[in-house]
Amino acid sequence: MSKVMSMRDAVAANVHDGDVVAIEGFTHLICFAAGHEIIRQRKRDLTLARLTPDLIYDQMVAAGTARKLVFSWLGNPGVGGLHAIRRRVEDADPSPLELEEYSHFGMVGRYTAGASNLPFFPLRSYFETDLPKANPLIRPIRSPYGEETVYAVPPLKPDVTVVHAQRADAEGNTQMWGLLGCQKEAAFAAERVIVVVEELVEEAVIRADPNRTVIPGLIVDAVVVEPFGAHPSYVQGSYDRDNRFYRDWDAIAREAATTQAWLDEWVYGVSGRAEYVEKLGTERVASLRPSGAAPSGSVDYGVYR
Amino acid sequence: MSKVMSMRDAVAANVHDGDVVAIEGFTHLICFAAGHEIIRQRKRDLTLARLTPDLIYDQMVAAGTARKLVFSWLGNPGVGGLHAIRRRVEDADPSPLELEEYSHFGMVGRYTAGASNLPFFPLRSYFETDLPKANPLIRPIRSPYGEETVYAVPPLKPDVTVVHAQRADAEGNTQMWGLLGCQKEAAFAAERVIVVVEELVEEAVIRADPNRTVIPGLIVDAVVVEPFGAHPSYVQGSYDRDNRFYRDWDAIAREAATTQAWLDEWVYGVSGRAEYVEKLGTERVASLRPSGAAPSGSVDYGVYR
Amino acid sequence: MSEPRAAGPGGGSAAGVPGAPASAFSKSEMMIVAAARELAGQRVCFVGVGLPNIAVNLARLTVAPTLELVYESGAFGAVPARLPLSIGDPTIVTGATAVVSMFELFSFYLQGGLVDVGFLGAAQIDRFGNINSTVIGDYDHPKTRLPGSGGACEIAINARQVFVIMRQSKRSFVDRIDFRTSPGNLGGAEAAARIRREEGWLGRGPSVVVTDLGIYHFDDSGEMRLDSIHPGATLDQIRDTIGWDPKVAEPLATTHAPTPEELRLIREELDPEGAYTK
Amino acid sequence: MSEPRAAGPGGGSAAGVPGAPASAFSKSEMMIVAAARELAGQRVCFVGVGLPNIAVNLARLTVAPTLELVYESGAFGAVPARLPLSIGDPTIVTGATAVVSMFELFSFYLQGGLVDVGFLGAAQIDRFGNINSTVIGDYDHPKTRLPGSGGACEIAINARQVFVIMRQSKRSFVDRIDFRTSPGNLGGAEAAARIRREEGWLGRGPSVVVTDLGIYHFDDSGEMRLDSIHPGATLDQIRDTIGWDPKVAEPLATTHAPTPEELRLIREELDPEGAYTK
Repeated sequence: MSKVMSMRDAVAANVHDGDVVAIEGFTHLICFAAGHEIIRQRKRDLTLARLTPDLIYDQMVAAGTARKLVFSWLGNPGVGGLHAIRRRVEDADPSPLELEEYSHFGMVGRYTAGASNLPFFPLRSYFETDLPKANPLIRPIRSPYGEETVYAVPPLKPDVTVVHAQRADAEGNTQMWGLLGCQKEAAFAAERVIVVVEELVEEAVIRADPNRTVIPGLIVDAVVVEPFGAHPSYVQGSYDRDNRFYRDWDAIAREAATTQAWLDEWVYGVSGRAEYVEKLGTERVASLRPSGAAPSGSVDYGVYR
Repeated sequence: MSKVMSMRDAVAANVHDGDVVAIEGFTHLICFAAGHEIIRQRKRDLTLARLTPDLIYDQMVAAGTARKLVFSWLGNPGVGGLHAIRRRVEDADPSPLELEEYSHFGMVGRYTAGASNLPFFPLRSYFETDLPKANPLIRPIRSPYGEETVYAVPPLKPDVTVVHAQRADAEGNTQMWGLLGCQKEAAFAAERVIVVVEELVEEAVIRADPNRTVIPGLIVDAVVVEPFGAHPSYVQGSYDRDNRFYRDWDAIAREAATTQAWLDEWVYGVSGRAEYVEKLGTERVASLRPSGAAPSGSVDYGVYR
Repeated sequence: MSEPRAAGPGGGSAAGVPGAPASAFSKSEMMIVAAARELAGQRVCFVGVGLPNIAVNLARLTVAPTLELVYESGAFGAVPARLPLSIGDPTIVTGATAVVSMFELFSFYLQGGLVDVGFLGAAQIDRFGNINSTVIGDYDHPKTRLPGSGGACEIAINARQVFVIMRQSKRSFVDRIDFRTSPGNLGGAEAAARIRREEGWLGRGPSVVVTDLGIYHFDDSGEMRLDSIHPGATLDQIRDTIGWDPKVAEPLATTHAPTPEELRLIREELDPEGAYTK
Repeated sequence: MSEPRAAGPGGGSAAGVPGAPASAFSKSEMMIVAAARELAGQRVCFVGVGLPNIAVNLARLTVAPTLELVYESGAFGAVPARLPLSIGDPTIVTGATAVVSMFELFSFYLQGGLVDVGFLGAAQIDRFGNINSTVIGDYDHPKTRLPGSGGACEIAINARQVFVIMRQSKRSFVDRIDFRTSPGNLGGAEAAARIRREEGWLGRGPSVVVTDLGIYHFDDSGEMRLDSIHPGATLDQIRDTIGWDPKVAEPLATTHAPTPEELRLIREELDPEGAYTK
C-alpha cells in the first residue's frame, strides 16, 4: 500500500495543534522542509522535542508554533545561541516558552523507553548535578542488586515523529546511512511517523540490503519525496551541511524583525520545498554537492532455496 | 596493530579455566571452531553463556569443559533436545550441571546491561510466571513514575566473548550482515573479545562502509581467520546451515559413548578447523554454498573536503 | 513420532466447502492448516520454532498474503524461499524488509506493541491457556528438561494475542502444569484481566489453541472451549487426550478439511521431506 | 570576539625547544596547541563541539597519531578531511571506522567505559572543576540561557578523565557556578572520591584545564593549580581573570610556544578561515 503523499497532505493529516512533535536528526538529516510546512500551516501550541533544537526549532518557535521545548542542547553548533528561543526564554518576548531539559543520553533514553514501552530508562548520569533539581522528572532509582542507585528518565512518546532519510519504498521501509542519531528510537516511540526522503525506491532496493533498513514501513504513516528537504542540514552522500547558512542565521535571528522578514521570504513566501530550492539557486545547490563519490561497496546475502 | 593470530593462540591467551565464556550468535555465525579448540585445550570449569546453547555447548558440555550454563533456550532447533546436557541435568551423568535460566529478552537485556555498565536492565517479562522463583536473580523493580512494577535482570559480563563474522581488518574492526543476534552487546560486555572471520580484509574495506561495522577493533583482543569456522552453523552469503548435521547430532548425542566417539574423531582427532574442513570433504562443503548471489548494492557516502 | 496419514473415517467439509476426505490427510496436516486459517486478517505475526513456523508460512501463501513474519532471530518481513528448519536460517534474511538486532526486535517490535499474534508451541497447557515449556517434574530435579522460555514468556505478555499450536495428550493437556513459563488466563479471565491491566501488559492473552483434534477458543471465564472438531476426530478422542473435562461449544462445528491446494503447498512446497507432518 | 595576534612581550621556548615568539601567535592558538599536547599518549577521546574539536584534531596530526576520535553524533575512528564546524558533519563519517546510533555511542562506548578522555568546553568553572554550561543567573529566570548539558553531564561522569578547554575571565572562572551541569571534584578531592566510588562512576574527574593564559592540573585537595603559564601571559593577568585566589605551582613552568608546524597545521589545514583562532 503506497503511503506516498505531498508534504502538505502529510503535515495536515498527521500534525495537530497541541501535539508533541519530534523532528529528529543529530545535525544530519534534519527535515527543515517539514518544519517549514508546519509553520505555513500555522500549527499552534506544539511541544517540540529534539536533542538539539537547532535552527529548525528556532524558526518554528519564532513563527509561533510552539509553547514548549523538550531538549538537551540548545544552540547553533559551532556558531552560538538560538536567538529567537532565547528571546522567549530570557525576556518572555513575545511570550514565555516552557523548557523541559535533559542531557543527550537522557533524551536518547527517553525515546528508547518510549519505543520499548518501558515505564523508565536507567542511566549513569546526573549524579551530583543540578539537572534533577531543574527537572524533577529526572529521578533516582535503586538497583535491585546491591545498594547502587542510578538515575531514570521517563518515556517520551511523540504524537508524531518526522524523519528524513536517503531513501524509502512507497510503504515507508526506510534506509539511511551516515550519522543515525536517535531517529529509529524516536520513530518507534511515536504514535505517527512521517518519513521524508531524497529518493523513492522500489521495494526490491530495500530488500536487497535488509540490514540497512532503519525504520520499517509498519510504523510509517506518510512517505514524502522531498529532494533537498534537509537543507541547510545535510544528507550523507547527497549534499553537504550549509555552514554558511548556519552562520548567516546568527545575524538574521538576533532581531525579531529580521527573523520575521526571513520567515516571510523563505517560508511563507514559497509554496513548498521545490520553490525554496529554486529560490536557493542552482549555484548554491551545486556548491553543496560532495566533491566525489565514496561508495560503500556491495556485500552478498546469497540465495538460499 | 595487527591482532591476527591462530585459533590455538587466541584461545590459549584468552580462555582460562573457570572463565565465563560466551560464544554468541543466534543460529547464525556460531563459532564452532572456537568451541572445538576450547575442547582440545581441555579448559575446565567454564560457565558457558548463550541464549541458545545449541550443539556447540552440547559438545563442550559432553567434553567436560563446563560446570554451568547461563541460557534462555536449551535445544536443537527444529530437531529436539540436547542430550549430553540433558544427561547431566536430569541424571547428573557424569556429574551435575548448574543452570541459570532467563528468557531470550532477559539474556539480551543482561548483555546490554553488561555492555552499558548498568547495574540492571528493566523489561516487561516474567509477570505471573515461575521463572523468578526458579531464578532469584530475576527481580521486580518499581518505576519511579507511578505505581508500575516491571522486572529486572542483572548485567552479564563474560570474561571472554567469541564472535564469528564475515570479515574484519587486522585490528579487529568487524562487519557482519544477516542475523545479528546479540553479538554486539555480548562483545561490548566482555572483558576480552575473540573475533573469528571468514575473511581478513584491508582497513579500507571497513572504512568504505562504516555503518556496517558491528564491533570496533577497540574492544577486540584477537582476530582469527578461520574459513568455514561456523559449520554446522552458517554464514550469510557464504555457506548454508548444515541441517543434516543438526539432525545427525540427535542420534550421535543420545548415548555418551557415541558422543565421545564423535568428539574423538571430529575434535580431538583433528588439529584445527582446516583439517576438519578437509575431513568434511569438498562435496559436503560445496553442497552448502548458496545457489546464487544476492548483492546488497552499494551506497554513496560522498567525499567531503 | 510417525503418524499414519489415514486418520479415521468420514470427515470432509462442514459447510459445503470442498475439502479432502479425512483419509487423505494426516492429523498434523489438519492441525497446520487449521492454525494457518486462524491467521486470516492478521498483520504481524511473531514466529516460533517448530509447528508455528510451518503454519505461519502456510498462512502467508493462503489466507494472509500480507502477513508480516517476525522471527525472534531478528528478521522482519521475511519471505523465506524454503521452509526453514530453524527460526534462524539464511533464507529468512535474503529478501527480508529489515534485519535487526535481537535487542531491537524484542524492545521495539515485541515489547513496543507491534506484534499482533505471537504463535507458540508448548509441552504442557492448562485449561486457562497457561503454558509450560520448561520442565516436566520438579524444577530442581526434573524428569524431563525441556528447552525453556526462549522468547515465549515475553511473547505471551507483549503480543496482542497468543495462538497456541500443539498435539493433544493427557501428558500435554493437564489439569496443573508443572511450571508456568508463559502466562495465559492465569486462574480465570476476571483475575487475568485485572492483573494484565495493573501490570500494564499489552497482550490480551491466548485466543486460540489448535491441536491435532480440534480448535479451541477461550470463553468468558477464560477457559478453553472446543469450538470445532477436526474431521475424523471424535469427542471421545478429545476427552481421552485432555486432563480435565473440556467445555464443548453447542453446536460444535466441524473443521473444514484441508483443501487440495493447502495440502499441495504443505507437501510440495513447505515440507517436502515431511519433517513437520510425519 | 577578535583578539590581536601579538599577545605580549617575550615568550618563546621554556626549555630550549624551538617555538615561535609570543608575538607570532594568538592566545587562542596557544590554548589550542597546549590542549592538543595534553592528549599525548591517550587512546580514545570524546570530542565536544567548539574548541575541543580543533584541539583534538590538532593532536591527531601531532602528538597523538593513534588517537581515536569519538563524536557524540555517533562516529568512531573518524578521519575528518577538513575541520568540521559542527560535531555532526559528513566529513567525520566518510572513512570512519564505525558509525553507530547515539544509543550505542552513549551506552556502550561512553557509559561502558571505553572513553579515556572527555574533552569539554564550559561557560563557568569553579576551583574544583565543576562546570556550568546551562544558565547564567537563576535557572527559572536566567540572565543568559546557555546551550545546556548536551552530553557533557554523562561525559564528566563516565569518561575516565576530563579535559577542559576555555578562555579565562572573571565571568567564567568563578567562585561559585550558577548551575552544576557537569560534576568535577565537587567540594574537594576526598569527598569526590568517596562519592564517585559509592555511586559507581567510572570517571576519575577533571585532570586538566587549558586556558588562553595557562595550564592547570588538580592538586591532592582536588583544587585547580596553575602548573604552566603561557609565554606572554603574566601572573597578574592570571589573577585578574580568576574569581578566586588561584594556587600556583612552584616552580611555575612556562608553556612551550607553538612550533611552526603546529601553527602551520592550525592556520593552513585545520582552520584557514580563523573560525576558532580569531
